[in-house]
Amino acid sequence: MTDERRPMLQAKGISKFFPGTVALDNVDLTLHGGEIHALLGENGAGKSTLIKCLTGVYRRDSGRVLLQGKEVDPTLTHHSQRLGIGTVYQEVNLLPNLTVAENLYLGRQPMRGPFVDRRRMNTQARDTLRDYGIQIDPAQPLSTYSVAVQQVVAIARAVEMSGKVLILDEPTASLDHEEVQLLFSVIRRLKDRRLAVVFITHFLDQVFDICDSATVLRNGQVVGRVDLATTSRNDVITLMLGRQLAAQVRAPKPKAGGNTLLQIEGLQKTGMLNRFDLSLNEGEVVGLAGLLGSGRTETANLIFGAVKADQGKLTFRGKEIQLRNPRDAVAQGFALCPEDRKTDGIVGELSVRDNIILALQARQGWMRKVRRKKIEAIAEHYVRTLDIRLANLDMPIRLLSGGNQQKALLARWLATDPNFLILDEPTRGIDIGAHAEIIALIGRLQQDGMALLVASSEMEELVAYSNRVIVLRDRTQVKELVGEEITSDNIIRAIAADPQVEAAV
Amino acid sequence: MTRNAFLRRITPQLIILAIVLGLNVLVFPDFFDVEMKNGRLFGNLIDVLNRGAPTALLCLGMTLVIATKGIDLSVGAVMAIAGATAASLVVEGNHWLVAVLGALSVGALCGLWNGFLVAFLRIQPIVATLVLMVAGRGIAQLITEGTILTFLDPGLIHLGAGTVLGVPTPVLIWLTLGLFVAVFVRRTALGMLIEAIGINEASSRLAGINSRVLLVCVYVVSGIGAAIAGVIVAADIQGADANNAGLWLELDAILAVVIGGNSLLGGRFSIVASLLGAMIIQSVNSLILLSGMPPEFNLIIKALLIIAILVIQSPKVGHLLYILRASAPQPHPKQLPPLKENLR
Amino acid sequence: QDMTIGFSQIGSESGWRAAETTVTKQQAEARGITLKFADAQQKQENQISALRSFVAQGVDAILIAPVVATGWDEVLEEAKEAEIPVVLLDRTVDAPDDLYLTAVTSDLVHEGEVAGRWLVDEQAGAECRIVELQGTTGSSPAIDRKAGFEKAIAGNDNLKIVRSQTGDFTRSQGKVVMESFLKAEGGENICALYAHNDDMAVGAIQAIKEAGLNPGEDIKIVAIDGVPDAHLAIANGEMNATIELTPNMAGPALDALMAYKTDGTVPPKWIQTESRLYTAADDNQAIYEEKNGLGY
Amino acid sequence: MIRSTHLPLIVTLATFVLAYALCAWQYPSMLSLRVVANLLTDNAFLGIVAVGMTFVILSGGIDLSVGSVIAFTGVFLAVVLRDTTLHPLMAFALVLVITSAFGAAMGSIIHYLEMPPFIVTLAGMFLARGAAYVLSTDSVPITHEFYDALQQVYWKTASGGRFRLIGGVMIVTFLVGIMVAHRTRFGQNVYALGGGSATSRLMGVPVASTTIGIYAISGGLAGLAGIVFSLYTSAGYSLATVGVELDAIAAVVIGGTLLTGGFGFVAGTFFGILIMGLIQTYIVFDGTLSSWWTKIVIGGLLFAFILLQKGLTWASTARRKVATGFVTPS
Ligand SMILES: Nc1ncnc2c1ncn2[C@@H]1O[C@H](COP(=O)(O)OP(=O)(O)OP(=O)(O)O)[C@@H](O)[C@H]1O
Ligand SMILES: Nc1ncnc2c1ncn2[C@@H]1O[C@H](COP(=O)(O)OP(=O)(O)OP(=O)(O)O)[C@@H](O)[C@H]1O
Ligand SMILES: [Mg+2]
Ligand SMILES: [Mg+2]
Repeated sequence: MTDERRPMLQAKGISKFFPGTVALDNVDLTLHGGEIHALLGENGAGKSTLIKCLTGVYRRDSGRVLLQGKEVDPTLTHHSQRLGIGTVYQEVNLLPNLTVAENLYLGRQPMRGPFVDRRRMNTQARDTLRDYGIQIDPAQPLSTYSVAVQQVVAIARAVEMSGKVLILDEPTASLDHEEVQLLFSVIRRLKDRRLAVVFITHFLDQVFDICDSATVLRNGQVVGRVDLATTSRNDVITLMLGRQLAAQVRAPKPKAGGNTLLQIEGLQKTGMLNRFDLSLNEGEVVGLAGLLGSGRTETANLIFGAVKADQGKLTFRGKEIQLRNPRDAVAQGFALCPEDRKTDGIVGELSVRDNIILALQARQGWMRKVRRKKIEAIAEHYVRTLDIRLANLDMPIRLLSGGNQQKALLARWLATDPNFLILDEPTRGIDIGAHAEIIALIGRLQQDGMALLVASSEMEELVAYSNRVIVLRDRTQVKELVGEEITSDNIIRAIAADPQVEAAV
Repeated sequence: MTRNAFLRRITPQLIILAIVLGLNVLVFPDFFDVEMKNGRLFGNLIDVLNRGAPTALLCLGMTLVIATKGIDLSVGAVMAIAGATAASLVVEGNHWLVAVLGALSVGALCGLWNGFLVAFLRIQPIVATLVLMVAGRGIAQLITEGTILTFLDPGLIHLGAGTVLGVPTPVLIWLTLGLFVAVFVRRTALGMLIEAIGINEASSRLAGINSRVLLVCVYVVSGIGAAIAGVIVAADIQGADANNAGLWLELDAILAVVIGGNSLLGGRFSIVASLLGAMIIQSVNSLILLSGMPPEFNLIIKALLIIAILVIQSPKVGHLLYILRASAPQPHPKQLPPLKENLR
Repeated sequence: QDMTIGFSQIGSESGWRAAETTVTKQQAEARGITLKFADAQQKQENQISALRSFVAQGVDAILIAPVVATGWDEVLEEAKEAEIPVVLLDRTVDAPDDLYLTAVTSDLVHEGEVAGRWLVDEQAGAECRIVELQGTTGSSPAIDRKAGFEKAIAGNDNLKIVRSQTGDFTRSQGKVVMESFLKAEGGENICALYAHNDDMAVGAIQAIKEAGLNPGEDIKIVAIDGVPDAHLAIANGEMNATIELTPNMAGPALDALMAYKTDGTVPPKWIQTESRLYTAADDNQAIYEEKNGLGY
Repeated sequence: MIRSTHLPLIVTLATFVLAYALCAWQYPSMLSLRVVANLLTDNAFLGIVAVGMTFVILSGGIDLSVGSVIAFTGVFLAVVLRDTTLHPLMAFALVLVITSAFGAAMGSIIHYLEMPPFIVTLAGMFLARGAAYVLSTDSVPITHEFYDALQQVYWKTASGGRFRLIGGVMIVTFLVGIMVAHRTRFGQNVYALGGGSATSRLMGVPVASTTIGIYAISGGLAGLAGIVFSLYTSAGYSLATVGVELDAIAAVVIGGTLLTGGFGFVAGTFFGILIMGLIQTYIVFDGTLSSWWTKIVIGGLLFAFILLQKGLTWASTARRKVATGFVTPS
């Protein structure tokens, strides 16, 4: 890339302080038209904050932003939108009460005279979304559709907005392989239209797949700007973590030794999950694989009692149990790390400390308050072992970066030391360092004899820790892979396999 | 929370209270005089404490309700019902304790009803409690048949007009209850759990918190608090005035909670701060009375004072002050702004 | 013949109001009239729509206790046009008087005067600093009773009103405000209390007692309405005088209506009820007993 | 095209028709055009404020000041027309400006100081009523030939009922309100705010101007309602329309708008108003309810309608839940 071309967007010496944190420390970022630029860094490195400073969500404490050489200072998101900067922020940020089309065109609806031209809006929306491979009725409320669809809509909206710059903050976190490929083809098209694209993700192979160059942040500082064509994967990782990543040694998984812990028979709920059976031993990790919407989350929620099943028999340690709601499940020593951190996981305003002991406290009941000493001990312990990055334990958890929130939630459940732990997308939005840690952690928990059920979209991950993998398709249990069968290809094949063939087998 | 965190939390309220009391002294120099007159403490300060009792008692429940993202418009009506119940019971010749118990259980019942609508039928709190707000006075009047039900039972009257060691009974009642509740919610995990459901009920539920029961509880507490307030008000005038008892008092209570720096969006709460809020409001009322202005100015004075107070308190202004004080933002948790920085 | 009469009542904001409602129902019953009762919850708009509904329903006549004097022309015209006679109770309206049959009311200003004159005579030239408990700010009784009282004491510069604040016609406010009066003026410096209604006076009496003074002696108390509790207070010497506002406005009104219906005798435009002064001279205990039944 | 979100609207309509049918069946004389005319006339001012309230509630806010603003407007007009030679139309314009500005001021406080609407408008409620008191405590009649002229504008039905100007004003207000809410960008932004103000900010909704605009509209419509009320009573009275804000809120809720914001229809509010009016009329026609039973019955009916709405929204969301399998607090 020849740098004498005038950059499309240039950020110079951006700093941002938060009470207790220096989120950004004099950060430079340079984007060129027709360049796809990756923004890399651990959880809490400051990626999202940088984006928010660039697009006027936060006021930056110092630094300048130049768009095509002209100094700009967007103080509101719609300023930056008018400047031609389209952004997808980290969490899906759309309005569930509006229709898909309304979300797509909010603020720039096609008008007829003084009035919004709904018909045109809907048809346009339908066409746009078709390019992203989803066929839905854009006149329906957004809330009717899944996280996946919502994510796609958000991306589509940003793309439509971006005349000059498109910023995507972890857009692929909740997308499937196909959907990612679709997205990439769109991005490439934009690249040809000489847009500058910023792409934030923790999936390095996606980075190397599509990005030209990358800026790496660590603890709010730029530690390097690299041309990906000439850089190796390991160098990037080292740059991000500031250390070598302990080579992903796949310790031979401990055999599922223990005796049967939980037996699930004929669990089902119409419209959510068809008959699901599972027998789980102590110290066993069972993976749940499947496409988006295949029903992994539903399975998890049904087992945990978050959603009441129509029927199904649960036998725990030999005796049958009824789970009418999460409380019953917790009482039995179950735990569930939900998929949607923001809405089902964190309690935003509460301190990290309170969030960590929440489940434990809930189980003890409100009368018996956990002693302060113990609270401190627990909190300190998990912050250390999971290496949660925070200013102090009293800060509201919503101020943690996405990945660190995820870790805190894990801590919440480990604190209750459960004997059956359900993880729904545990590594979603988590940086490679932490990713490795969590996988290692799963291994350790397993050794301690805990049984785990892990729903994940990442094959390698499943392969890494599962003793068994159950494959779901269209809310039905279609295949179970054991031991040596567990390879990415087999899983993918099972997922993709044509129902007829399945039936024949 | 630690002592100085607690102090930091209630500082704004203390300052404002001081200011308003100061204004009182301005319009009425010997405002702080307190003397003994025939066996009871006598003075404006005592009046503020005494007249603030109903609002303070309403605050207790209201604070908890608001912490769960709710609101309880029915407390005024519940006061009327409770007063009417107590009065009619003593008039029928029951012992005053029976009457009080009766009133309290009626209050609890009202709270149960509200809680049921909110927690189980999932009706938005404002509407849910609006129902009882409208119907409640009717029920109260149904009990008194529209008349002011006068009674002479000394035991009951003592609760409103009596004194213990010269201190008006209502003052003792609200101070004890207030202290009790404030300590109780923090000594137990109740406070934290309530805050949790107020902030994110879905998560709390998944974490195994029994949100419904907690929700019902806070409304019951609110109902009981209102009932006590109702009994006190009735006892104070030796009669149950179903139509006027606690009229619009729910608004004062909500104001007090907000002046106490608690967010109407639920979450973190401080009972003590709310109680201070109640006292602030009562001081404003006393200021109006003492000022001797013609009554048509009452409302406008109250409005302006309250607006001033709220503006001073608003997180934004608080943050601005913080920025002005700390020239350069230092990354030390100790220097956190009293009112935490608002995300936009 | 059986008549159907619509009665639009303001609400039930005070004991007196409740009594008026009760008496009206009793009076109607006594005359074999079916009474359609509509409580307006203190809202004029409800009263107006109630009147319209009565008209739409085609009642034979309408009684209304207007919440405020203004704003009745339109709806009264509609009633007139439907040939439904309207009688006003306890308050007149400022509409052309051909729009209603008659008004049975006391004279609010006069009540105030009676109270004032009583105090003038009582003090007989002696110095007296008066505190006043006003009714609900803006309500016509509050305004007129204040005016009347001031008119009566005008020119007696031994009498002057030192503090005047609203007690919203309620007992509790009466007590609260009286307390602040006692503090602000010092109980011994107050010689008389004039309350716009008895409820406030009864509340104030308790405040005075709690301040360690003797209501009725240390502080003379005159109020208006003549509710049972006031008579009781007078009987106990805790209050000095009350001016009765009879809750029986319906009696005369219905008589006038019957007469008008049967042989078209047109009543006078204003039937004024007596505003009688009660003092310790009367047998208040007896009055208390008898009035207690009326649902005050 | 019918969406699941249209359901509440349809229900409200159905409820009204059903309720009216029942009333008419019990009191045939309620079927007269006259009663219909009365419904429109007597609820005109309430309807107009309710339109404003709908916008506020759709945006997730609430406006408690409207009742007082109506009273203030009335008194202001009465005093101005009494003490000055200003022509009513001028006075109208003036008062509309004042009330809109008042609303806008509250809106700005709510937005810039990030204070909860409930409290800000509560203070506004005290302030407006207080201002009315200061202008005049006792009720001031308005005697101006222009007023008489306006009051003479009506269409008289055979049964003697009158469709008055103010009823027309209300209907026009509703029509405009519907168009603005559902067909303009501003309307969309209102719904967006209701869906979540933080999110809408990220999506580039001009939150400031929208919020201020919403409360300005609510204030302005309260002013208009005040004008209508002064035509209705040809007087200004500082104690008038106490607690009307609650009636308006109730009407909006019965009309199927969610207080949490984001869901609902202006048209629904119209039927909400009619239902409230119907309740009043029914109670008067019945004529046997004592003061207290009146209150209880009103409360009960309010509850019944809310429950009905609840049931339907629940039914529709329940279907959606099955469709997507997301975890939502039951
Ligand atoms: N409003 C805030 N107040 C205080 N600290 C904040 C705030 N927002 C973010 N932070 C802190 O700033 C740092 C950077 O956060 P940021 O969300 O930018 O990280 P990130 O790179 O996006 O991480 P992830 O990859 O997990 O999303 C984190 O340590 C976070 O705790
Ligand atoms: N691409 C899609 N198009 C339409 N609907 C979808 C799509 N993806 C998911 N859904 C809907 O979302 C609902 C639940 O999706 P969900 O994500 O919970 O399934 P999942 O198997 O847990 O996938 P993941 O856990 O990876 O998100 C499904 O019922 C489906 O109707
Ligand atoms: Mg991020
Ligand atoms: Mg899932």
